[in-house]
Amino acid sequence: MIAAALTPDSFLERLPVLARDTVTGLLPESWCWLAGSLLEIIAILAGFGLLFAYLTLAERKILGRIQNRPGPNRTGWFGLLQPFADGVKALTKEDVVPAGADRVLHFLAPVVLVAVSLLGFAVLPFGRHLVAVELDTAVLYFFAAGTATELAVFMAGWASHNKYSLLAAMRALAQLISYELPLLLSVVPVVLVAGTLSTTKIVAAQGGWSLGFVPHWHVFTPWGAAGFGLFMVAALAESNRSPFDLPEAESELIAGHLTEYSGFKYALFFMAEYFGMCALSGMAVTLFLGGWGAPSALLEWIPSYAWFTAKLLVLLLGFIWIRATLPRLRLDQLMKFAWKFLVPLTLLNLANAAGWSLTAGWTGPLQLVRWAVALSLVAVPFVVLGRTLSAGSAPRTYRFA
Amino acid sequence: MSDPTPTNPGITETERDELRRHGILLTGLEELYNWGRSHSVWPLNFGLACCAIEMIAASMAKFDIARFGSEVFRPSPRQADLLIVSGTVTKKMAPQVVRLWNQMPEPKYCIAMGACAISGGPFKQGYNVLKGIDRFIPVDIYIPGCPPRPEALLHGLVQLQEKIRNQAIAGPDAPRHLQAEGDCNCPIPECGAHDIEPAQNGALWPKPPELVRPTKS
Amino acid sequence: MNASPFTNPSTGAHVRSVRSDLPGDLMEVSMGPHHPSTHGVFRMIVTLDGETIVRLKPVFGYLHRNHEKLAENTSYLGSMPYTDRLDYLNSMTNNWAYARAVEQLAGIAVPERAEYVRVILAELTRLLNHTCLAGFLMQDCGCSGTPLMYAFREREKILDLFESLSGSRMMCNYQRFGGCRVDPSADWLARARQLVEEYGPFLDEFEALLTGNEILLARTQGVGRLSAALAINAGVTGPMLRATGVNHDLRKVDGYGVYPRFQFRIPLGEHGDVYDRYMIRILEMRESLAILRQAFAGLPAGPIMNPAAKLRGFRPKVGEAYGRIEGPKGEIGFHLVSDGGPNPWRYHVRAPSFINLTILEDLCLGHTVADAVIILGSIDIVLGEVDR
Amino acid sequence: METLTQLRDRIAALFPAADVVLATNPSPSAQHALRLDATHARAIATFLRDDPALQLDQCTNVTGIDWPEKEVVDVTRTTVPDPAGGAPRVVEEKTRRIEPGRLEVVYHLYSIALSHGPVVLRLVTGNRTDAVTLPSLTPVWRSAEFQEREVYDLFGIVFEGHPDLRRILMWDGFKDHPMRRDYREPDDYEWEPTPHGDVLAKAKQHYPAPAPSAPSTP
Repeated sequence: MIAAALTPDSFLERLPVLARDTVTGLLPESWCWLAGSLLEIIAILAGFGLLFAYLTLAERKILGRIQNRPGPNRTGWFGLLQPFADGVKALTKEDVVPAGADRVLHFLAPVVLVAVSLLGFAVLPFGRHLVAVELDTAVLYFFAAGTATELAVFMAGWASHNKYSLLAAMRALAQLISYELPLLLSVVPVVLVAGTLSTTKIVAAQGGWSLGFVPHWHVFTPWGAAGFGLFMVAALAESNRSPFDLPEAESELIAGHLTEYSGFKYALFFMAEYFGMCALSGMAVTLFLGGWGAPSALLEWIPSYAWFTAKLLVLLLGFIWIRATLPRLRLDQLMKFAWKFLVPLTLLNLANAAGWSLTAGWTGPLQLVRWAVALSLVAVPFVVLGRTLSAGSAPRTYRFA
Repeated sequence: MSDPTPTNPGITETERDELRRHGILLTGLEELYNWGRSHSVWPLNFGLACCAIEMIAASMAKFDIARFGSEVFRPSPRQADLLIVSGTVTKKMAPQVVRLWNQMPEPKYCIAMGACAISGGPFKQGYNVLKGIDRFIPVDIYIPGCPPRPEALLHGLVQLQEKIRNQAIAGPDAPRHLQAEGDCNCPIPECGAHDIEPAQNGALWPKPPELVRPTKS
Repeated sequence: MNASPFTNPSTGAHVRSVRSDLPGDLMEVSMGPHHPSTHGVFRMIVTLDGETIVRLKPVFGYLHRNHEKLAENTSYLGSMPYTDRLDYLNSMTNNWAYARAVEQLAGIAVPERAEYVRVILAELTRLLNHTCLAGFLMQDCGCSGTPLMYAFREREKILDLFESLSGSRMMCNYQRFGGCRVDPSADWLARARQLVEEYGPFLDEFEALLTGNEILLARTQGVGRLSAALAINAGVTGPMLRATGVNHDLRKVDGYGVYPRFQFRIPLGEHGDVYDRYMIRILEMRESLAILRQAFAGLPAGPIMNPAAKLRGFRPKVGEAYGRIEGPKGEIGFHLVSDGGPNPWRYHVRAPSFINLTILEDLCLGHTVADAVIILGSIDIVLGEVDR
Repeated sequence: METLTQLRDRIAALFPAADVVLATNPSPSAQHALRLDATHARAIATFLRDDPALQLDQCTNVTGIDWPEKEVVDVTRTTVPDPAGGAPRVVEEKTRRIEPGRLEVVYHLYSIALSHGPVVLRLVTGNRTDAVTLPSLTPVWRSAEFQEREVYDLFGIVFEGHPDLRRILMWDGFKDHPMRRDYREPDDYEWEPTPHGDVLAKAKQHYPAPAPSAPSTP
């Protein structure tokens, strides 16, 4: 009985789908599609809305712990109601539009940003049966939608009629152009190896285990590990997170493109940033970390969406941890890093992945050769390019008088 | 003699507390609104002088203003709720402080931190020192000290939260921004040839009457 | 930028238009007096070509609270609390500089124990200042508070010592003409000694977190270079001068107090950039720890105040004196002119941060806004002292 | 380093037209000064900076001092022999004269290269109203740039040859020079219940003395 309940296709696994079917089953046939889509939208909005709320709290708490202090703990139990207090406050706060601002664009920018950053969730497979829109070109769609976020940042910066915002907008555009390329190029190897642009099929391609406990996730191949790293770095930049948070750069540009936003519009920007973070992390999970797949056959009885959530949270923790630790880059260094380091590495990684898939048939000692070549193709360029990039800057020794 | 302001006939305070003890939360719009804004007071990242260091210290590990949900020091006045006037306001700086106050969206609060912000403090006799920021903007909480300890600032913040929680959102005691004819902006003084003009905001700080000095008789 | 929204401010927005006398597509940005990284109410009017600075004019005076005028209207002793509020991070060294100027003016001798206590407090203050500076500099570089939190954690420990000695955390008002106000107890000295022993490991931790960080190296090395010749001519003092390689430390040059009795080294930079200024301060802290250990070991018994020194009704003879010491930020000096009255006729503060700012524009030209912020941070200004 | 007297003589030999006075400082600090005349000040300053024996490469401190017009009483004592043949009498003769007001700038020079100092330079204006121009030493020492601006702002001394002489601490539209002794600050001072010293004096200026019929409040 228990074994039957814990098969990969158990009741627990199909619970969300069953819930949807129960609701849509009550409706006439012609309404089913509409109601189903609506339900999915509501589920995504509610789920990620709640995740956003607690991510802000988690960020404040984790930052606090890293900095030897407790963090918010007075609002509700352990500060659990803090995000809702902030929400109530933001909702009721006066909305200020500067006198010289472009009112339409000023209003549109946060709306567009949230809308666009939500689009990506449509194609993410959250579980075995949980994908809102089954697209053959899902990866392409995801990145096309994601690109528009920086455009919204530019809109915000331009419409605010504020010099700091304008500078932030210029930075955002420069960053967009620089980091869209490595972000996309780091994904191409996955598409190449999996042979599909569909996210569900990419996840399916990572199913199964070697020796029963090493999953076939892309991150466990040399090119996949490199691709994952490159993707995460570019994702940090895409979601304007530290150390690439140049458009918002608090110590330089006040609050950058957000300088003139108050109340709920500001909260929307905040929300969009976290949505972007979640979407990119979700994509990284899908492409490199085996999506909803369990890490071991023994753990398959845990529903797939739980695995997806767990992996997502680990990546988000990484985002927060990096924010607590690193200083910010300068704009020219940011671009240098993108063009002279990330782009060459992603291109080499593409070749590496191509070689990997061509030599898929090699066995025995040849398998070792295959691994050695692939690993050196990752490590050698990394070291060489890294050395060139940081040439001239090293810790110094000092003389004393 | 009937009470001019009838209490809410539905439920009394003791009954509500009784219910709360049993795990039933009853709340109204007013309470929710006040709860939200009192637990999410984001200060402006704005330091003037010595007190600013203690303000920073209050946000640091040992004192941690984050416990009260206030560690989000926003650099832009548009997103801030609380202006902590932390230090001496000079006459050259006064127009900028008032401008920052005007740039903050309602509901907004002001804490005058330290003797200088309250009255000019030890520098009161200075020609370029404003004798108290309350001459230009409405102050909610005064924190004495030179500089006040970080604990004093935290106490001030808790007092402010309490003040917000107990605010009625309708009627004559309603906050400034909820009153029909409330003007939330303060006129910005200008730096003139010898002094700032005007020397005070007449609506907030009526010129004290001509005092007659007491004499020893 | 002719089509920018700034050329035609039809409404009453506070954004000023691009100035007509600026050639090409330049934009003028006013950074401050309210800006997260100007360390108070400092203001820079920056002219930008893209993000590159082509002109930078500092604007002072937003914290000009008439320190000198007040001091001329109060007694010599009455100015001592005001000196606390000059550079409000380092009240102990400000006190000492002022006390030294008055002691020179009136020829007051200081007991040996008081000189040792002054050295101990001055070096603790130097630790405090440099630690805070490192934290603030990292904040300017874009860290989300972590280094600053670590720095302030240590600062609190030093402040606790100051508080138990003088009664106040920041505004100590501790030095007097001819000695110190109270004698530190044996318990206090034991606590101070323990703090010094714990400070080395903290510095190691701090450096492990930051000094070798690739991003920090990239951000700070080669940024804001200052040549030794310009630094000397522009009156730059303190760690900023030593970062350019000039061996000039008043503790060695003037040998005031009991500093000649201690063995310590002066770290010298060679590039004069932001990284050197940061590292010189870190290294100076380690030297301060060495001085502190020697001072604890050599602290003699004896009176803390010169019994002949007069505090109330103090009227020095006609004359003037310029007294200076090596403060954490540079040479802090007081110029006093006495006309024989109870108040100084002229009281002037030679504020290191104010004069170190002279070359701010030279350092920032050709760099970006992001660099200007950390260059300003590395100069280490406190507005109470800049504007006085 | 040579003594200030030797230095004065050397300057006098190099700049025969210059008027260099040794201003002694009676206080225990014994930081004596050289008072230069305005016309040669910059040339002498350049000499002090570049002379290999002095190398006063750092101008640490620049201050202004205001000396308003004041009445001085000179006491001359003459010994008058007693006509009666007794002990000679000392007769004190008091003469009053008005010392004209002036503004003074003080420069403290040190040498980093040779580790000596300070050499104090003083420049004096003609009066406090119209002849307040002095040569700027900013071309010689860059460190004087902001400090001379400050002296200009607070004392009203105009420095000729300063690259950017604007107000620095007070705002641009400000008209007074607040560090001058006769500066009257704006009347925004309210009476305090515990007046002492200056506060009491100010309160007396600002508020009328009680009318005789007014009942005095305790």
